[in-house]
Parts: sequence; structure tokens; C-alpha cells
Amino acid sequence: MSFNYDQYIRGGKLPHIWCPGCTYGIVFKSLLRAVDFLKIQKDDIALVSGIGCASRLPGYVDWNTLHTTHGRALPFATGLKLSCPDKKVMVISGDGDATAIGGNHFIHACRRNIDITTIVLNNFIYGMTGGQHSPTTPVGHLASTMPYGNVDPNFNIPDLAKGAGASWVGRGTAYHVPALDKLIIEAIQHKGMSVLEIINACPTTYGRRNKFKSATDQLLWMKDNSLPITAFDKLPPEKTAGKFPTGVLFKKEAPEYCDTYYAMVERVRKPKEGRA
Amino acid sequence: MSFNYDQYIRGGKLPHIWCPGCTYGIVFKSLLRAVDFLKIQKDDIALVSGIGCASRLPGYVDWNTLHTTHGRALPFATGLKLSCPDKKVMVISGDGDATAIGGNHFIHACRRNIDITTIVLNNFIYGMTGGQHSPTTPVGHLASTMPYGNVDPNFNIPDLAKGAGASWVGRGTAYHVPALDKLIIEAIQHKGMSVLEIINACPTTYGRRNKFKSATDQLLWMKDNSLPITAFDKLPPEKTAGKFPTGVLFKKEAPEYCDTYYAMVERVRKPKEGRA
Amino acid sequence: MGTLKLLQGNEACAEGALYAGCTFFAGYPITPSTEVAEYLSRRLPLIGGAFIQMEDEIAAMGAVIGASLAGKKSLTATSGPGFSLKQENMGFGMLCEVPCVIVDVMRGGPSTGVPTGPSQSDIMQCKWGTHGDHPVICLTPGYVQEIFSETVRAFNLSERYRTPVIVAFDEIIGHMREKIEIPDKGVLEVENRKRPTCSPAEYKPFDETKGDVPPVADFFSGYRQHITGLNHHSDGFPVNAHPRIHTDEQRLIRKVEGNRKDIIRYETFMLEDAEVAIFAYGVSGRSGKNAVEQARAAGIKAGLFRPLTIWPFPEDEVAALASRVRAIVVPELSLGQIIFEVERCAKGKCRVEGIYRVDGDPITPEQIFDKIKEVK
Amino acid sequence: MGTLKLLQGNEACAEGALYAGCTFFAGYPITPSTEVAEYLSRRLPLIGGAFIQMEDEIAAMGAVIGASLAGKKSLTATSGPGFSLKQENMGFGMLCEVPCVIVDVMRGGPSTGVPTGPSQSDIMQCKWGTHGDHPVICLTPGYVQEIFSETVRAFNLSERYRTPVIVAFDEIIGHMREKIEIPDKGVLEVENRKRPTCSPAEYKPFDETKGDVPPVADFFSGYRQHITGLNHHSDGFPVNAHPRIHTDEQRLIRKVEGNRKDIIRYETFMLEDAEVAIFAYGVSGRSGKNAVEQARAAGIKAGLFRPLTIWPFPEDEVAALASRVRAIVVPELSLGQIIFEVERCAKGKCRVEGIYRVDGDPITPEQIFDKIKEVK
Amino acid sequence: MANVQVNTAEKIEATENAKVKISIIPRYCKGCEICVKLCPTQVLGMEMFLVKVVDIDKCTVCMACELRCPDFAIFVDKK
Amino acid sequence: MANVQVNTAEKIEATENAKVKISIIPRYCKGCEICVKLCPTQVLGMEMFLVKVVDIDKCTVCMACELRCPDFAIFVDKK
Amino acid sequence: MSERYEVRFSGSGGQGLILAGVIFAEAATIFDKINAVQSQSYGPEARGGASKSEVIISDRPIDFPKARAIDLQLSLTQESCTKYYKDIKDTGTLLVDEDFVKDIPKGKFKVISMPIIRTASEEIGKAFVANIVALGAITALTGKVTIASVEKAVLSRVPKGTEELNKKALKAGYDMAKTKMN
Amino acid sequence: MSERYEVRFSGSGGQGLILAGVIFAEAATIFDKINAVQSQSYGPEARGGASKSEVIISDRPIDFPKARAIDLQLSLTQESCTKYYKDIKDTGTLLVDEDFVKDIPKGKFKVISMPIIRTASEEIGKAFVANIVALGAITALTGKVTIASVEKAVLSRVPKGTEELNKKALKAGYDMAKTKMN
Ligand SMILES: Cc1ncc(C[n+]2csc(CCOP(=O)(O)OP(=O)(O)O)c2C)c(N)n1
Ligand SMILES: Cc1ncc(C[n+]2csc(CCOP(=O)(O)OP(=O)(O)O)c2C)c(N)n1
Ligand code: SF4
Ligand code: SF4
Ligand code: SF4
Ligand code: SF4
Ligand code: SF4
Ligand code: SF4
Ligand SMILES: [Mg+2]
Ligand SMILES: [Mg+2]
Repeated sequence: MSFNYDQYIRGGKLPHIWCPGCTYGIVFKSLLRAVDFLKIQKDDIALVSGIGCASRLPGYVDWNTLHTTHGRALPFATGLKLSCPDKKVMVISGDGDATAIGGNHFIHACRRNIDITTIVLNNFIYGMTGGQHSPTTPVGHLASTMPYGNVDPNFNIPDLAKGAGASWVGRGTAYHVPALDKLIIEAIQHKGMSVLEIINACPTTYGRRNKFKSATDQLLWMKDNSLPITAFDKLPPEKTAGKFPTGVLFKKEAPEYCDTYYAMVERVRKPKEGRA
Repeated sequence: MSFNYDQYIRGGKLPHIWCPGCTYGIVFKSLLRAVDFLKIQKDDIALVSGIGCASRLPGYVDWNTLHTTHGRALPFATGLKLSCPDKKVMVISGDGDATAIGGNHFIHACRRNIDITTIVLNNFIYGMTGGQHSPTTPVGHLASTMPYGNVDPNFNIPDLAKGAGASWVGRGTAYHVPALDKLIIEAIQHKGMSVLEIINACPTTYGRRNKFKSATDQLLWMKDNSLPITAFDKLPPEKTAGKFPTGVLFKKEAPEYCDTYYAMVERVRKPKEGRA
Repeated sequence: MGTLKLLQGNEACAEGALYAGCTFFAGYPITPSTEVAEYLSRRLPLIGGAFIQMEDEIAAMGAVIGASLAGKKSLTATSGPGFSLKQENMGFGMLCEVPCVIVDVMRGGPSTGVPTGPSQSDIMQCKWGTHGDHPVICLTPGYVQEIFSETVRAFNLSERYRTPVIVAFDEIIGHMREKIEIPDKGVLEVENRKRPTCSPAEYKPFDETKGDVPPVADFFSGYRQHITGLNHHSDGFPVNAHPRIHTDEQRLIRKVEGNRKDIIRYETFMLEDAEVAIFAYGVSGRSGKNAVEQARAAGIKAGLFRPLTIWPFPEDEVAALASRVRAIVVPELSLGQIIFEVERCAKGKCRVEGIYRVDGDPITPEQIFDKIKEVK
Repeated sequence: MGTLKLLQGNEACAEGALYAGCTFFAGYPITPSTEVAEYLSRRLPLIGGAFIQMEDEIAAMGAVIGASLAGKKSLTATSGPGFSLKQENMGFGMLCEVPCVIVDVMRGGPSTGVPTGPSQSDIMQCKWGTHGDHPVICLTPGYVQEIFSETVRAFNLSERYRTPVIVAFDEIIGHMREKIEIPDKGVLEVENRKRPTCSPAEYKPFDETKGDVPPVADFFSGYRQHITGLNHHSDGFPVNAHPRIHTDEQRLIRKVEGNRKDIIRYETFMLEDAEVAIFAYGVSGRSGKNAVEQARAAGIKAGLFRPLTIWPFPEDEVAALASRVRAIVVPELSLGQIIFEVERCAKGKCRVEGIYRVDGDPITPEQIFDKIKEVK
Repeated sequence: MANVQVNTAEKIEATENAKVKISIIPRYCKGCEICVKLCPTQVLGMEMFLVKVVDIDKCTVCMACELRCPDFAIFVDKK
Repeated sequence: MANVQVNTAEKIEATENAKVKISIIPRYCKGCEICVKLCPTQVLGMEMFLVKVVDIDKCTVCMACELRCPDFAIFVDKK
Repeated sequence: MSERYEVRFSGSGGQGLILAGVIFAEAATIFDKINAVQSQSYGPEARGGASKSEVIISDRPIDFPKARAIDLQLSLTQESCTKYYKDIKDTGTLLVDEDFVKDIPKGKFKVISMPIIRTASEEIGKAFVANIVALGAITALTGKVTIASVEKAVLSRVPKGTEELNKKALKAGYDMAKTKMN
Repeated sequence: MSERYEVRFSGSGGQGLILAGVIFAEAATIFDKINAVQSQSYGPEARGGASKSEVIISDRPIDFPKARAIDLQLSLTQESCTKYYKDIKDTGTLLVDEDFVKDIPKGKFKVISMPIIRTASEEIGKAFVANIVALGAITALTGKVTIASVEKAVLSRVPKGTEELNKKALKAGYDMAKTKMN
């Protein structure tokens, strides 16, 4: 059962900076297991992030890692991927990083369907800066900039990704760890832009302010309030009210961006037969 | 039948700068008729735009008008609207302005469901800068930066708006003028973020390069390739292939942003009865 | 008598804005400026004002301009990376003469740098950050009480000159708590933009014949107008390749440079007979004051020039200083920025020596004192 | 013998990039720079390179950095508003020492300004546009042939010093067509970044013990590394409040300022015996040359200093000039920007007089000649 | 309401018969030919790159030309 | 494979019985109590804000603690 | 020729005058090896309204790149003629389209009127080669660049399949101007 | 007191030490009318790792705002103690939690060890008031700010309903330190 995390973790970097109970560490372990399962070599994978607690993850893992500016991981990753289309490029981001300041890059990467596995760690808050509301903070909940209860409606990240054109969209949670391993594996295997939202707990800036006694309570909330999409789809609306679906939520076949681009390159570079 | 455009057009501003055959003028007239129909007073409406040929429209109309920076009309409009929630605020934008550089503001305005009527004039190209491909240029078509045929997949603007949370989404064309008047009226009447995409012809930088002999040919293409959503939905996929639906594509009830915000303000300003 | 409070610099900034009549804030969180937003998110709803957290800093700057055009006194606050992002829309505000206040709480940079570390290394960006020629007013308080009063003054200047005003201070003062007195209403002057008195038909938003600061009409007030980020005629409509562009941009610059007397404010400390002057603002100015005390105690005639207005730069004052001191010492939490301006204005008349520090700690009085001894 | 072509300045820039080995372009269209992108969108696919139009300028700058980290020579091109937007990520490139070239074709500003009008009013922004301390190399060609050669040089400097390099020119030269000669391959030197020779285990991306410009490893080349926009140790990992920040940022500045001899290039024209010097770059430099001819014809000893490198600023050269001429005349398509630097370096040793123009037309030789007569 | 639509400051070329009046503002017309090509009954034509009325009697007052003229250059009034 | 997961440089506190070995790295443990609360059989407890094994014999090797420890601080090996 | 000589092509956006200017400059620089600088008006006015393209030729290097004293101006539309004629030198020439420029501005310069567009549409059969007809006329009128070079430049720039058409157009303009010059 | 006096509260993020510092500064400035400057460590290390909050008090205006020569340092954790003790003056005092700081650093300063956290959890019944217990001890040890003022400041900052608890905690710390001082 035991897994050798050490082979992937940069020497001397643990303990990581995340708070006690921050579930990012759970996801981190899942990511390592998934990439290991797929036998992707360390030199052949890059992990790119923006700014935020979530975005600190790449610093710990012994791949090619790039910690960019807030919200901009996807453009940097696009430059990398288009330059090295045969390498694996992943992005890890927070709800704020990916969908607030980074929203435009997010939808455009989805539109292009470029082969970047994008993992959004949604903890419903801007953790790094101390708990301001994000585009996913539930309405009515408290945040340091919503002292009277949040009035801002939310993004549904999978809906947004799908509406923008992503070809693979999924959702997992930090509670459902074995399922999460499988989802990350599938997201990576998918060729094209895959978006995996992972529900996380930030006890420090969100949980405590919103009456979750501990990180464990937040994990149990995930357990009690989610349903696999297969079950979710079968139930009548009364039974699914207030719950969120998990699993592979959307999937389609669509040409991948680098493929299309380099096919064009091939076409125009060929000596033009049958032409003057 | 005749309509008095003069009452809305700023003196001495015609002829406008748009090219011969540019269909923006057709939409402009439709917009004036719609606002006139709704009896909105000139002093009570603001029209905000970004940068592009489409964004030049506000300069011609005798309302409160604001021509901002490229892609940023919605944030400026948000500042205006939240400051004067009882006034009508509209945004007019191009496909590039709204969905390329302005994509983030677009999805966030949709998410907030702020009461701004947003009209996107989609001519499938960056007109103002001379015909570079936009997020809506059809794949395979030519643009000044896609000399070998466009390889970039497209946004479906209504899908994007819906995925982001807009509560009213529609599509019209510069060809279907009477229908367009009605769509603009309905978009304005809707309370919340309404997004109306209007298909337009840019003969200068898109049409000519893509074998449309004239603007008229582009208008006739709209006629031949669109279907009212009611008809579209009834037909089997074979019959709708390559066609696009028009009309009101999506509509939902959702609280409007300023309403929610100022309800919160009311709540917290009330003397706290029953409390120490 | 006002109210006494123990406040963070950032909180004092928010209090200053409220005192000045600010009713609109749009922002995007960023360390070390976030407390300005957090404080106002609690206070603005209580006075019926609007607080909105936008999707990014670009949007925040746009919303602030939109709200100001609707007549609201508007504020945004940010730090380095966000300040860089705001630059394009700040230029719009400058060209379209939109009153508003932008707070930049400076942190270690460039790029993400050291988010929680102090710096004074955006100070040249305050002046030159956006493209094209543009007028800049930038205030640099050094004490929490001053953050309050200079924020009030920033709003006043922005209304008086119809232009965005920047308030820039370092992370140390932004985060530190000191006692401040918030004066009662009416004690500090609060100014409002000049609004038109002519008929709507006669109104032109950029009518230079009305003086360098033409009156400004609110949107929806009956004065329908067109505002554009293109260069424009007095009526607000675009102009292309035309002498008007030159004269109008000159007016924008003149609004600020021509009113230096009114805009420039500074504190001097033991400067009258000084042989060595320290030119320092913000937290470095505080160290400078201690250094002067140390120098005087050691019998060295040192003095401090502490600008509260850094842009427009106190050119004449520095030039005059340069003619009568042996050296000007410029301590900065950067690798040397404002010293370029000091050097320029000194015109070679005295030595100009910098003290630079960007390791996350403030420049100490001792560092400055050592330099004073060196150049005296 | 090379190839003769009649090219726009913007096209020559694209040709220069290709000559230098550029295989990656990311951009977002904006007048008056768009032709750089359009030209490369035709040419890059033919050599198997990548051309991508991003969703905005921020993304374009990010993609360029990403591609450079993968080892590609990368370019982006823009104008004022887009240049403002790129600033944050440019700062990342500077701090993380990513070689790449940024072209800014200057148009009338601020804000949207006059998109099709020329200007030289981003020149201070080139130096100070992003927050924090940062090293800047900026080249300012004045002829179409020079746009070609300076673009090649920009790539070389960017590879040599492992830093973003800006090429800035005005709309007039960007859009005008002149004959240029594109030298055959090998005629102009083309330089590549120094790559590590040590083992991957030993490799540190910012190892100052390897010199001021540590070798740079490509992503996916076996040298796994961490790159962050936070201040970092030599191994690339974040550092917080630490002397390292100071010394490392000093190194970044020193890379550029310490290599002025290598980086600074300029043309002089009849300057040896001049009593009045003109300091002008870009299109204003061209007018300056004609003005010198007019002055000499009228018996006035005028000369021209035309910088091709504007940042780092040719401080010593200007200082030396100031000590031997009566006046330096600085014509700029702005309301006065680079004149601040000239004034600073002149240290009061001679008169410094500006000629400013922002109405959409270039400064004429006659305008400069008149000023020469005035100050001679 | 007839004619109020036409900017009074502009030169107008009017052609009329008993049933209909077609007004053209030459300074506004950019000669795009949209009206000409979309007129179902060939009432309109081009001359020196500008629209002109060729045969007013064929006009059915369908308004296609006025509705789709992008330039505020042609107006049709039923009498 | 047993034990390779544990950073050899770190101090490990191991508790074992015939069926299972539970390893804890005290320097990594942040005392979040997730493992303690999610352990279905109350094997784990807290002491001075750090996790400790209270009753190893109750362990069913369900792995809940290891899987959900965010800090690489607890590892369970079946023997 | 050692003097600076300035030619301006003006008309409305879409008439191909920028291309004409580019071809003229290319003929001068690449084929005739003299110096030339070509520039054009950009901006919203290039959409629809008056537009211009300018070529400065000279034996000496050209530093100041803007045309200010026009030796020869072509105007294919009334609007462009009225807007730009003021820069024409007293010794210069204004060449206008006979049908589209009726209102000839007053000045000391010489005026030549020719049916350029009509020639293109009626004689050559395609209105869109009016720019090449005009280029032929300008080549003749300036006498600074050889017609052989201009023809080479034309052929290198026009779309495949239209070579003969353009050669004809160039010659028609050249001949027409030559007769006018006599 | 005219001398500058520097107090540092250190421990781990989440122990409420920043609040303790703020209360102490408030007691000094607002209630005791002497000058004070409070600052704190920000940064990733504030999450979990060592964190500190500093208060400088003085009769004179305080210009240089950073604590460099600590008169009194509280350390509730070993990590914070080890990380920060170096700034303590030779004449200063290090106050540590008896249970959590076992490894006392060497120095000329005086060391006082007290069961602060244990007092909070066992005596008062809530571990989270450890910061207030510590504040009480510090008030006693510094003697620069009156306990009455500190109590007022505590009551103005803590959540409604926890007033009694906090008063008790403050007193417990104060008393405990007083005995240690004898
Ligand atoms: C341009 C810019 N704006 C703002 C910030 C400040 N900032 C850093 S992280 C962050 C939000 C992080 O939230 P999220 O992405 O949800 O990540 P989390 O910390 O919750 O994991 C913000 C606003 C920044 N670094 N740069
Ligand atoms: C920051 C910035 N980037 C780029 C531009 C250049 N620009 C102006 S309009 C435009 C595109 C316009 O396209 P669209 O919005 O589709 O409008 P259209 O002209 O087609 O109506 C671009 C790229 C700009 N003005 N500002
Ligand atoms: S602040 Fe929240 S998201 Fe950030 S490390 Fe702490 S718990 Fe995790
Ligand atoms: S370029 Fe296209 S969009 Fe712009 S005015 Fe011309 S036709 Fe219209
Ligand atoms: S109204 Fe109809 S029939 Fe009459 S001219 Fe217009 S399009 Fe033709
Ligand atoms: S549609 Fe309008 S602009 Fe076009 S030809 Fe007809 S009248 Fe003229
Ligand atoms: S493996 Fe299961 S039973 Fe054993 S300690 Fe862990 S959670 Fe408890
Ligand atoms: S889950 Fe991990 S970090 Fe949390 S208490 Fe258990 S071992 Fe410690
Ligand atoms: Mg988050
Ligand atoms: Mg468009």
C-alpha cells in the first residue's frame, strides 16, 4: 500500500507551508500517485502555477516547475506546451487564480483545447491573502471582504469550462481520495484541455469564519454534500438540492491545439505539389 | 414607417466612420428604434464601449456615452451601474473586445448578473486593426494573422455567457432587422446581465478575404445559415448542421447584483433591533 | 476633539477616504494593501456606499473610473503587481481627467518579489508607469496619522485638479499600528469637483476656455457628454493628428506642474543650518529623522527634507537645497530610484549619495548616520 | 551579398527576429505594431516555428516567457496600451532572467490616444514601467535598416545577458518603407544563451558564483529546476527578508549597468567640434541630422548624438558632451521625457533645451535648426 | 411624421410618385449597394458609386432598402 | 516497499504490532487532527498538539489516516 | 536627380493607392537603385474617407521622412484633392481624375486631368486597376524612375494571373500621360 | 519612562499573539496616552510557522519603527524562541512557556518560564486565551502600562460573551508573573 513520495519531493522542502488542516497536501499526494501510475518521467513533465496557496505546490515537486504571476499560469504553460508539444504540461491553480484574475486565460485555454491538464483547487476563498471572497465563495457566507455575508453569485467552474469549450471536465474532492487518484489519471490521459476542479478545505481563512469547527468537518461536509455524477443524474431534483456532482462531468472529442497548429505547419512547409 | 433617427444622433457626426457595407450601421438604427420604443429618456441611459470599430458606436448617439479602453467596457459600466442602479446602462462591444481581451470582464459580469445589457457585434474578425483572427473567426478561414487558414477553435458566445451565469442570452443578425429590434427590446427589458450577440458583416477585413463578393453576400449568408431557435430545436441534427440558431437562446430568473448589494446595505444599516 | 484610535496605516488610509467623502471602492486583494479593502468592506455599506471586489486590478481601476464619472468619490488600493496592471486604465483616468485616488502600498519586487516585505521601489513607476505623456500627483506619507491626512488631501487634490492622485507608502507603515486622531467633521477641509453652471447645451467636458480645470458633469445629470480615451476636442469627441493634441496635453501637464506651489508639501527638520541634507520619504524619512538627531548629537549639522508630495517633484526646493549643503543623502528602500530626480535637480551643485536597501528591512538611522559622517 | 528588399520598419523588425533565430512569436494585435505579427504569421510556420495570437497582451507576454524557458528565442510586439499591460509579466522576465525581446512601436498617448500617430512618449515607461527594481535594456533604431540590425542585436543581448530586451521605435519608422539589405546568414553574429555544462544535480538556475549571468537550462532538458517570480535563492526557491535579495537584485542591475560598454551603441554626426549638440533618437534623430546639415551650412557648429541604446542611458557620453558643448538640444515626440536623463547627466554643465511635439507630426529639421540658432 | 427622419441640414435627393417618396442623402451614401441588391423589385441602381432611383414605380414600399442601409442614406415614405 | 515512503532523513516514531506498523514523522505533523477524527476505530490521539498512536491493536489498516493526512506525517504499513 | 522629389498618391481607401506607392518606391529603390521612402496615412480616415500614400525619392540618403513639399500629387477623388492639395509646390503638378475631381483647387501648380478610372474600367475592363493606370501616368510625369523598373515592380507585387491586365493598365496610363505632356 | 522599550510576542500563527500585541499597544496609546507602535511579521511563515508581533513604547515620538533591541520577548513555542531570541538585549528578559519551550537559548538576558498554555487550558478552561494569560504576564513584567488600561483594551477587543473569561485569563497571567518577579 505504501507509496514512495520521497522520489518526487524535493529534498528538504517538507514540511510544506500550508496551514494545519489545509487539504492541499491531500491533493498533492494524490497528484504524485497519479503521475507515478502513468509512468511519466520527471524530465518530461512541467507543472505550472500562478500565485496563491494552491500555486505553491510546484515548489515541492521534483519536475520542471514554474511559479508564475497571479492568474497567468495558463499563458506561460501555453508557451511551454506549444514549444514542446510532446511533453506533458500541467497547471495547478486556486479558485481565485484560475477564475478571478485568471478567468480570461482559463476560458481561452479551454477554447483552444490545448493539451494542458488544469487542476483548480477550489477552497471557496482567497487563502493566501487572508480570506477575501472569491468567485466561488457561497452566497451568504462570510469572508474578510464580505463581513455581512457574501452577495456575489458564483461561478460553477465545470459549467464555465464547458461553456468555453474545454473537452474534458471533472470534479473531485479532497475527501474522496481514491476517486481523486482516478480522476487525475483520467484528466492527464485526456488529450486536449482538461479541467479538474477539486473541492478543498481552507480551515484558516474560510472554515473557521464559517462555523466549521475543523478541517475534518469540512472534509465531512464534502462527503455529505457530494454525489457521483452517475447517481446525481438519476435522482430527482429534491434529492440533489444543495449537493454537487463529482466525477467526469463532461467529455467530448475535439482536435487538440498543438496538433492542429503543427498539421498546418506540415501542410504549408510541404513542397506544393501540383501547383505552380 | 419612417423613424426619426435625428433626435438621437449627435449633430454633425454623420456620415459615420464605418466602411461602405459595414453592417454596424444597420444594428445602430435598430438599437435606436428599440430604445425609443421603450421610451427611455436620453438622460437616463448610458452606453459604454471598449475599443474597435463596434466600439465607435457610442460617439454617435446623444446619450451619456463612454468609450473606454480595449476590452474594459464592462468594468467601467459596472462602476457606473453600481453607482446609479436606477439608470439604464448598456455596453456595446466587438467579438474581440468582448471575448478576447475583455473575456474576463465578460464572464464576471455574467456571473454577477448585474443589470447591464451587453451587445456583442460579432463580425468574426478584429476589424479596427485590419483583420486579424478573433476568437470567433471560423476555423479554416483567412485572416491577416492566419494566412494559411485559421487554426484557432471558436467561442460560442451564447454558450460562454450561459456557462458564466448570464440570465438572458440571445442572438440576432444584421440581416433579420425586425427580429433584431425585438431582441434588443427584450434584452433591455430583462433585469440582470443580458447578452445579445449580433452577427455582422465586415466586408473590408473579413468578407473580401474570405470570398464574399460584397456585404450583401454576407447578409444573405446570415439569411441562409441561421434558423430561429424554435425551428432549430425541432429539426434533426442533419438539418441544422452548419446553421446557427437565433432568438432568445437562454433565460432564467436570478437576483440582480445591485438589488442584492443594496438589500444588504439596507439590512446592515437598519438599527439593530433586539440586539445590544 | 476628534476620535483617537490605534490603527494600521492601511486602516488609516480607509478612514481618510471616508473622511474625504469616498463612497465607492473597487479593488482586488493583494498583500500588503488588502486591509484598506477589508476595512472599507465593513464601513461603506453602513453609509450606503458601494464596495465591490472586482475580478482583477484592471477591472477595479475601470470600475473606479466609472463610478467617478457618475459623481462618486472613488478609491482603489493595491500593491506592485496590481499597480502594474492598473497602469493602462490609470492613463485613461489621466487623459479623461477623472478624479479618483489610487493607493499603492509598496512591497518588495519586481514581479511577485517579497509580498510581505517593504519597499519604495514603485516610486518611479508612479510617475512613468503608463504609456504616453500624463500628469501625475503622488503623495508619500510617512506616519499613520499622515496616511490619514494625506489620503484626505489626495481626494481634495484629485477633485481640485480633476485627475487621479496616487498615495504611495511602504509595507511597514501600511501594516504598522500607531495612534491617530480622526478629526471631527469640518476640521479638515473637504473639497468637491467643480460642476458646470452653464446649460447642458453649452457644456463641453474639456473646455479649456474655462481654465486649466474645466468643470465636470456627472453622468445622468442632464449634461449628456461623450468621454473617450482617444485624444479629444473640448467637446469630448476624438481628434486625429491636430495641434489641439499638443495644446491639450500641455494643459494636462500644466494642471499639475503649474500648480506646484499648491500641490507640493514637505516637512523639514533642522534643515536651516544643515550642511548635510537627507532627502527621504516614507519609512526612510522616519529613520532619517533619527539619523539627524544622532548627527546633531555628534555635532554634525544634518537636516531632513521629507517630501509628502513626491510628484510633482519638489524641484525648486531640491535645487535650492543643493546650492547650500555639501551633500544630499538619499536613503531608499530600492536600488536607487528617486535619487535620479535629486541628482537631476541638484545640477552638480553638491554631492548626492544614495543608501539602498532591499533585503526586507528598513534602512536604519545608523546606516544614514554613517553616510552622513562619510560625506560631511 | 545579402538580399535587398523594400520593407516597412515593422517588417524589418520581423526579418531581424528571424535572422536572429526567433522561432516563437506570441502577440495581440495593436496599431501601429501589428505588421510585425502579420509578417511572422506568414513566415514562422514555414520554418516550423510557432506563431500564436493570444487573448491579450498579458497572455502574450506570458507565452513568450514560457516558450523562452523551453529554449526558444521568443518575441512579442505591441504598442502603448499593450505595453502597459505587459509590464507585470515583463517584470517576471527580468527577475527570472528570461531572454526574450519585446517590441514597442510607440503611438500617441496616453490611453488610446492617437493609435495611428507617432510618439516617443513610452521611453521612460520602458525603464520604469514595471514595479520594483529591475534591469532594462532598450534599443532605439531610427532607420528601417537599423530596425533590422538592432532587432538582431536585441536578441543577442537578451541571450548574452539573460534578460528581456526592449526595442522601441515610433510609428513613423515602424510604418515607413525603405530599402534594406538582409545580410546572408553568418554575416551578422547570432548569439545563443549560455547553457549549463555541469551535471543536472549540480545545476542551480541563479548561481551567482557562475558569474553575473549564470547559465540557463531549458525546461525538459534534464535539468529540472524551479522558477518563481518570488525573490529566490540561487537554487531558484523562494527567499524571504534576507540579504540575498539585496545582493541578487544588485546582480540583476549590474548585469546591465556593469556592461554599459558592451551594450551602449550610438551614432555621432559632426560632433567632434560641435558647440551645440543635438541628442535625439528614432525619427527625431533623422530630423536632427538634417538640422545639423542646415546649421553647418549656416556656419554653426552643430552635431548630433543619436543613441541606439537608450537604456542603460549613455550617462558618461552625455556627461562628457555636456562638458564641451554650450548646449544640448533634445527634440522628442513627447512633452519631455528623455530630457530628464540628459539634464541629470549634464549636471548643470551646459544648457539643456527640449523641443516637444505631440500633434501627430514629426519634429522638423527647421524646428531643431531654430532652436540651435537660439542656444548657440 | 413623414420626412422627420431626414437630417434637415443635409442635401436630399427625393424621387416620388403618387404612392411613395424615396429620399436619398448623397453625402451619407457610401455606395455599398446593399439597398440595390436587396431591393426585390430593382427600383434602385448605382451611378458614380452612389445609389440612385432607377424606377420608382416598381417600388412596393417593402422597406428592405431603408431597414438595411447602414448609412442613414435612404428613406422610404408611403404616401 | 515497506517504509520507502518515509524520508530517511527525518526522525520517525514507529508503533507496531504483529499486523501493522504506524510511522509518524513528528516534524511534519501539524496537529490538524484529521487522522485522529477520521480513524474509524480511534487508534490515534493527540498529545501536545501532535498526533500519537493510542491503541494500535484497534487498527484495521483502512488507510484513512494515511490517505488524508495532508502533511506526509503518518504512514501505515500492513505487515 | 539629386534633389528630393515628393510624390503623393491620394484617393479613397480601397482604391489601391498604397500599393501603387509601394510599387513606385520599390521600382526606385530595388530596380533603379536610388533612394526612396514610402509612407502612408493610417487611421480611421483610411476607412472610406480620403487616404494617401507618399513616396520621396532622392539620390542622397533621406533622413526627414515626411513629404511636405509635393512635386506631384495624384488625386482620384474630390475629397482627397481638396484635403491634401495645399502641400503642392508652386512648381509642382496636380494630376486628377477627370470624372471624379470636378472642383479643381486654385494654386500656382500645374494641373493635369485624365480619365484614369474610366480608362481602367472601360479600356482595360477592370475598375480595380485604376491604381496601376495612375502609376503609369505618374511614371511618365515624374520621369524619375524608369518605366521598365516600374513594370518589373508591378509584376512582382500583383496577384498571379493578373499580370497582363496590369501591364496593359500601366502602359495605358503611361501613354495617356505622355500625350498630355506634349 | 522616556526610553524606548521593545516587547515582542512570539509563538506560532493562530495563537492570537498579534491580537495580544495590538491590545498592549492600545492600552499604552489610547488609555495610558504614551506612544506606541505595533507591528507584526507577515508572510508565508505566518501560516503555521513562527510568528511575531512587536510593540515599541516610549514617551517620545517613535520614528524608527522596527524593534531591534528587545527588552522583553515572549515565546510560546520552541521554534519561535530559537528563531527570534537573538535580538534580546543583555538587560532584557525572555519569557517562555514552560511546557513548550524546553531548549532555552543561552544569553545574558534573564529567563522566566511559566506554564502559560497550561494555565489557559486547565485553570481558565480554554486554551485559546493563552494569549491573554501571556498579556497579563507581560503587563506585570514590563510595568510600563497599567493593568487597568490593559484590561480596558482587552474588553474592547474580545468577542462579546467572552469578557469574564478574558478578565480571568489576564489576571491569572498578571498574578503568575508577579509571583515570579518576587
Ligand atoms: C496581480 C496580483 N494581484 C493580486 C495578488 C494577490 N494575491 C495573491 S494570491 C491571491 C488569491 C489566491 O486565491 P486562490 O487562487 O483561490 O488561491 P488560494 O490561496 O486560496 O489557494 C491574491 C489575490 C497578486 N499576487 N498579484
Ligand atoms: C490594450 C489594447 N490592445 C490592443 C488594441 C488594438 N485593438 C483595437 S480594436 C482591436 C480589435 C477589435 O476587434 P473587435 O472587438 O472584434 O471590434 P471590430 O473592430 O471588429 O468591430 C484591437 C486588437 C488596443 N486598442 N488596446
Ligand atoms: S490559508 Fe487556507 S489555503 Fe492557504 S495554506 Fe492555509 S488553509 Fe491552506
Ligand atoms: S473594418 Fe470592418 S468592422 Fe470596421 S468599419 Fe470597416 S467593415 Fe466595419
Ligand atoms: S422600399 Fe422595397 S421596393 Fe421600394 S426601393 Fe426599397 S427595397 Fe425596393
Ligand atoms: S445601402 Fe445606403 S449606403 Fe449603401 S448604397 Fe444604399 S443608400 Fe448607399
Ligand atoms: S489505518 Fe485506519 S484504522 Fe489504522 S490508524 Fe489509520 S485510520 Fe485508524
Ligand atoms: S493528519 Fe497528519 S498532520 Fe494532521 S494530525 Fe494527523 S499526522 Fe498530524
Ligand atoms: Mg482559493
Ligand atoms: Mg470584430
